[in-house]
Amino acid sequence: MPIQGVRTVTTARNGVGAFILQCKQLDFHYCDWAGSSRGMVSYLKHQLPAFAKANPQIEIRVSPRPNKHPVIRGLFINGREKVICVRNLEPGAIIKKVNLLKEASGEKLKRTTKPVTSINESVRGIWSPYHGGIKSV
Amino acid sequence: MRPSLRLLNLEVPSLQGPRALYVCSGCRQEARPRPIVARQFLRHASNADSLSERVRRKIWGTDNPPGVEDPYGGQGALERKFKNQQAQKQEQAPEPAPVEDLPLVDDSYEPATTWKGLERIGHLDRWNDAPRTEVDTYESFSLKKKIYKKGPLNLAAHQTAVEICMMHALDKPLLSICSVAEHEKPVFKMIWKCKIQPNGTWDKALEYPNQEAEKSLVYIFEQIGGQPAAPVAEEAAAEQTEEDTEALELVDFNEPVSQTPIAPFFGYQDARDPGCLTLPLTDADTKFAFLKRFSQLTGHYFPDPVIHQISTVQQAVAYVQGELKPKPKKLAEHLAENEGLQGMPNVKIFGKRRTTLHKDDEMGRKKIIEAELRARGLL
Amino acid sequence: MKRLQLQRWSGSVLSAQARTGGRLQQRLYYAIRHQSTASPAAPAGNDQLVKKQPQAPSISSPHSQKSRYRLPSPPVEAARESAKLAALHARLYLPSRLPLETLARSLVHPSADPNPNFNNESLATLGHDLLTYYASEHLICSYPRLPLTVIFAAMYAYVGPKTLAAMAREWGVESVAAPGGEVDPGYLQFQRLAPGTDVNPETITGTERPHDDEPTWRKSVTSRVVYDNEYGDPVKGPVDPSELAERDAQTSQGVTVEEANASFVSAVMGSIYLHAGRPAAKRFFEQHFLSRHLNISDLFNFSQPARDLARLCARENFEAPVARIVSETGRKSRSPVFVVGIYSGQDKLGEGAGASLLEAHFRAAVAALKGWYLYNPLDVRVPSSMEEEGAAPWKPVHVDLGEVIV
Amino acid sequence: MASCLVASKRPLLALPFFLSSPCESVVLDLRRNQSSYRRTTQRLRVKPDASFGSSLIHTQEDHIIHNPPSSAPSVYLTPSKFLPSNDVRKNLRTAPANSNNSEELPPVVRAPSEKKYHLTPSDIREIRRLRATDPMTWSRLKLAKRFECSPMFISLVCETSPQKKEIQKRVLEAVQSRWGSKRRMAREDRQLRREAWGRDQ
Repeated sequence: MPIQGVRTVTTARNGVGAFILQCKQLDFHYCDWAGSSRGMVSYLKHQLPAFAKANPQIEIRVSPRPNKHPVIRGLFINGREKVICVRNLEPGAIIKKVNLLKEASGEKLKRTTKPVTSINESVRGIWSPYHGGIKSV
Repeated sequence: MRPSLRLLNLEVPSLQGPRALYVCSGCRQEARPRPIVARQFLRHASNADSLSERVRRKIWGTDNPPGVEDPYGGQGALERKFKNQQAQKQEQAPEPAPVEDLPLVDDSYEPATTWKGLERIGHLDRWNDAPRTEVDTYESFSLKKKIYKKGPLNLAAHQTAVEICMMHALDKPLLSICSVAEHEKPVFKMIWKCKIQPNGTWDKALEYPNQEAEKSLVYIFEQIGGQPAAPVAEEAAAEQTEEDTEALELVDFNEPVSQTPIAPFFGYQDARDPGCLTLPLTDADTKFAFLKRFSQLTGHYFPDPVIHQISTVQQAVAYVQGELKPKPKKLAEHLAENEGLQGMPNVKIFGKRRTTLHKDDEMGRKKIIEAELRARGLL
Repeated sequence: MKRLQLQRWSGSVLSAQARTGGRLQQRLYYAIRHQSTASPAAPAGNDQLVKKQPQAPSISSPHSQKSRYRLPSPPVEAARESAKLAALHARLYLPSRLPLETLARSLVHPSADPNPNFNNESLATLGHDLLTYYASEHLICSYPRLPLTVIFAAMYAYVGPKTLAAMAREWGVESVAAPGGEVDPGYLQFQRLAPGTDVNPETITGTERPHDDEPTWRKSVTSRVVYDNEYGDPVKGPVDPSELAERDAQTSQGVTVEEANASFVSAVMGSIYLHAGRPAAKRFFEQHFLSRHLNISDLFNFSQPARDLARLCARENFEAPVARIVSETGRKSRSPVFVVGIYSGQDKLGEGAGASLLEAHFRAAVAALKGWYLYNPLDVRVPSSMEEEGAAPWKPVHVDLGEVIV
Repeated sequence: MASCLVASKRPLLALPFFLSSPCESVVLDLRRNQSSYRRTTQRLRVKPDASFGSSLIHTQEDHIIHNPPSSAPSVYLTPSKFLPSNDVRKNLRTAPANSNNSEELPPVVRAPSEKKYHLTPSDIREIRRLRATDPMTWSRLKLAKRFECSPMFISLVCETSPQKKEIQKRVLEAVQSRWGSKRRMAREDRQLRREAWGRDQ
C-alpha cells in the first residue's frame, strides 16, 4: 500500500507572522452619581480617546452602570474575561489597570518554571546514550 | 371605624358579587369573624374569668386567691378615657344623621381666623369621606406648565415690563397686577404693540403705539389697581375698546386657529422689540414685582440667591434660559459631544445600561426567544 | 502597463454581475437593497463575460431598527456603525483600501443570505483558489520529493477547513445565534444546523470520476490529482442550474460552524486580493498561514518502508541497503534497545532505535526514506514571486523522480 | 560536646584539587567551598575533550571542531548520498575524518542472502502443481526448503487453495477465542505499536 498522508492541523504561533492582540473587547462601566466613579469619569473624558486611537484593534464599549462601582471588563480571544473594579482610583491608576488588561492573554496566571517554552526541536537532538561515540568507562 | 371593621363591611358586599376589591390574605385572615370561644382569649388580662385568674385560683386552692385583683394596676388612664369615649359615642350615634355632613358654604359664611368660639375643629375622623368641594381644588400661583421656548419667554418679559411700567406711571401698588391672571386678547395685543425705550427708567420708558391704545390701557390699568373685583371691570373696558382696535387691524397679526382653549400668549410667537431687556431691576420692590409677575407668567421659580444677583431684566431672562439648556450632567452626553471619540470607529458610547437583552438582540437570539414565547402564547 | 491591466480586470470583477437572470429578478422585488461597494461575483478562475447588470436602484432607504428585522443580513450602512467590525479590521492589519463593508460582507455566509450580492460566496471562492495556489506552490517548491498523499495532507494542514476554522477563532470572530438584519455586522452570520443532524461527511456520490459507481475499482493516487480536490477528497460534480434552487433550499437548511468560519477566512483572502492587489494578498498569506507551525515529517505513514527503500536504491542505482546494528543493550533483558543503521555501501542512510531488531530495522528504513523525501533545497523561490516587478531571472526549482512508486 | 560537632561539620583537611579523579567523588563533600575567585576559576578550567584533537598547533589557526551530538540524526538532514548533484552542500560535506572502511562497519543484522535465480519455469509449474494437489502437506516452508528459495518467493509464485485458507482461518479463530481479555488487549496494543512504527511516533 503506498504511503498514506496523516491529516493534522497547523498550530498557530502568534507573533511569528502577524501578532494578534489577545484582548478583543474592553467594557467600561461607570456611575453618573457615585463618587467612586469620579476617577473613572475623568479617565473616560480625557484618557480614553488617546487609548482608543492607540489600540484600534480593541472594541471599546462605554456604558453606565448606575449604583454600582466602576468596572473595566476585558473580553479575550480565548473566550475568558477579566474584570477589574477601579473604585476610587485616580485616572493614572486606571491607565495602569487598562494596560494590564490590554497586555493580558486571558489565560489564568501560571508560574512558568522554565525560561523558554518552545515547540521547535532542539538543534542537537535529544541526548541518547547509544550515539556519539560511547566512552569506555 | 376600626380598620378591621371597615374591611368587614367591604368584605360582605363583595363576597356575593365578583370580588371587586382584592384583599390580601393577611387582612382577610384577620377580618374573618372568629368563633366566640376564640374571642375569650382576647379578653383583657385583668378580666375576672380570664385564664390567668383561673390558674391562680387553682394554684392557691381557694376561690379568691390573695393579691391584688388586677396585678397590672387596674385600668390604665387610656382605657378609662377610651371607655367613656365609647360611652359618649353610643349616645351620640343615635342622633339624626343630618348633623353629620358639613353645612354648605352659604353667603354669610366667613372663614374664621382664630381658634376662639369654634365648637369643633377639623373633621371627626370622617374627613376623607366627605365629597370634594370646590374649595379643595388647588390652583397653583404660576403656570402649570413651564415655558421653555425663547419666544414666549421674551413675550412674558415684555408684557411684565409693560405692566410694571403702567403701574409705575399710574403709581399704583405694583403687586396688584398679579391678581390679573390673564388679559383679554385685544388688551394683550395692545401691550404687545407697546414699545419700551432701551435703558429708560420704569415710569417713562413706555411708548404707546397710538393715543387710543394709551387711553384704553390707562383706563384698564386704572381699574386693576382700584376695585378688588378687577375681572368684572375688565370685560366692560374690553368691549369699550373693542370697536376702535378693530380699525387698527395689522396685516401681520397672525391669528392662529388654535383648537386648544387659548394658546399661551394668544399664539404670539415672539416679542416685537427687545427694549424691555435693558430695564434696570435695581429698585427692590419693582424687582420683586417684576419677578413675581414674570414667574407667574412663565412658571419658572427664582431662588433667592439668583434674585440677589439679578440686576436687569436681561439677566432674569438669561437665568431662565440658562435653565433651558442644563449642562450635560450625564457623562454619556459629554462623551457624545467629544469629537475625538466620535471619529474612532472602534468606540461605542451607550446612554443606558447594557443588559443581556441588548446582547441577545445583537446576537440575533432575541427574535428567536420572542418567536418561541409567541408560539407558547406567553407574549 | 501590467498593473493598469490588472486594475481594469479586477475592476470588472468588482462590478455587480448577475449570474443567472432568473434568480436576480426574484431577489429584486422582495428587498430593494443597494449592495456594498465591492460585490465580485465571478470567481478568479473563469472570467465570464461580465454583463453590465442594471445597478439595483440604490434608494438610500433609511434602515430604522424595526425595518432591519425583515432583512436577512445587516444593511450595508450598518458596517460603519459596528465597533466590533472596525476592531476586527484593525486586528488583522487589513489594508485601509479594504472597506468595512466588504469585511462585513465576507462575514455573511450564503446560508444566512442567499442573495449573491450580499454574501461571501464569490469572495470565498476567489480566496480559496488563492490559498490553495499559494500553499501548494510553497510545499512543492520547498519539498520537491514529497509523495503526493503527503502533499495532500500538508495542504489540508495549511489551508484545510479545520485550520481555517481554527484561525477564525484565533482572530476572535464570534458567530450569531441566528442570522438577521438586526445583528451586529461584526459577527459571523450563518444558518445553524438543526441540533442532532449528522455532520460527519457522507460519501459523496455523483462525482465527475468515470466509473465512479464501481466499488471494486481501485482509485489510484495519480487519478486523485485529476478528479479530486486539493486535499484528495472526491468532489461533487457541477450542479446544473435547474436544481440550483434545490441546492439553495439545501443550504438554507444550515451549515456547520467550521464551514462558515472557513468560508469567512477565504473570503477575507479574496477581498484583500481584490482591494489591495496581489502583493498584499501574498503578504497576508505569509503573515497568517505560513507562519503556522507544521512538522511535515509527522505526516508520513509507511506500511512497508524496507521494500520502498530497496526499490528507491535500485532506482537511483545506489548499493543495496544493508541493515547494521550500530549499538545495542539489554539483549537478554526485558527492555532491550537496538539501534540499527541502514547503510548503502559506505554511507549511512538512516538510523532507528527499537525494542526489537525488527522494529529498529523498520524505523531505520522509515528514517532513511524520510531523509530522502524531506530533502529541502536551499533558498527556494516560488513561481509566483516572478509576478512582481524587478524579480530576479527565474532559476528552475529542483525536480526529480521523488516518490517511490511500488 | 558542641565544639566537636561543629568541627566534624567542617571538612578535616583541605584536599588539593589535583587528586586523581576516581576518589574525587569520595571527598567531594569534604572539599573546601570555593570561597575565593582563584579557587573558583581554577575549578572551571576544563581540559578540552580528546575528540577535539587538542594538539597545540591547532589552537592558533581557525579550524572546525566536528563534535557530532550524541543523539539520533534528524530526518531533515538529508544524507549526503541523497543530496542531488547540483546541491551546494554535497561537496561541502567532506568525508568524515575517520571514515570507517568496510570492516569497521557495524555488524550486519542478517547476512544478505544473494539471489541464485536458479529456478526454471518447469520448477515453477512443479511448485504450483504440488501446492494445488496437496496443500496440507506442501506448505510454503516445505516447498522453499525443497527448491532452496525463500518462502516469500513461493507465495509470489502460487496461492494456497481456498479450503486451506479456510482451515487456517478457523484454527486462528479457535486460538483467539481462547484468549482472555488481558491477552487480547496485549495483542491489540502490539498491533497498535506496529502501526505507530509507520507513523514514526
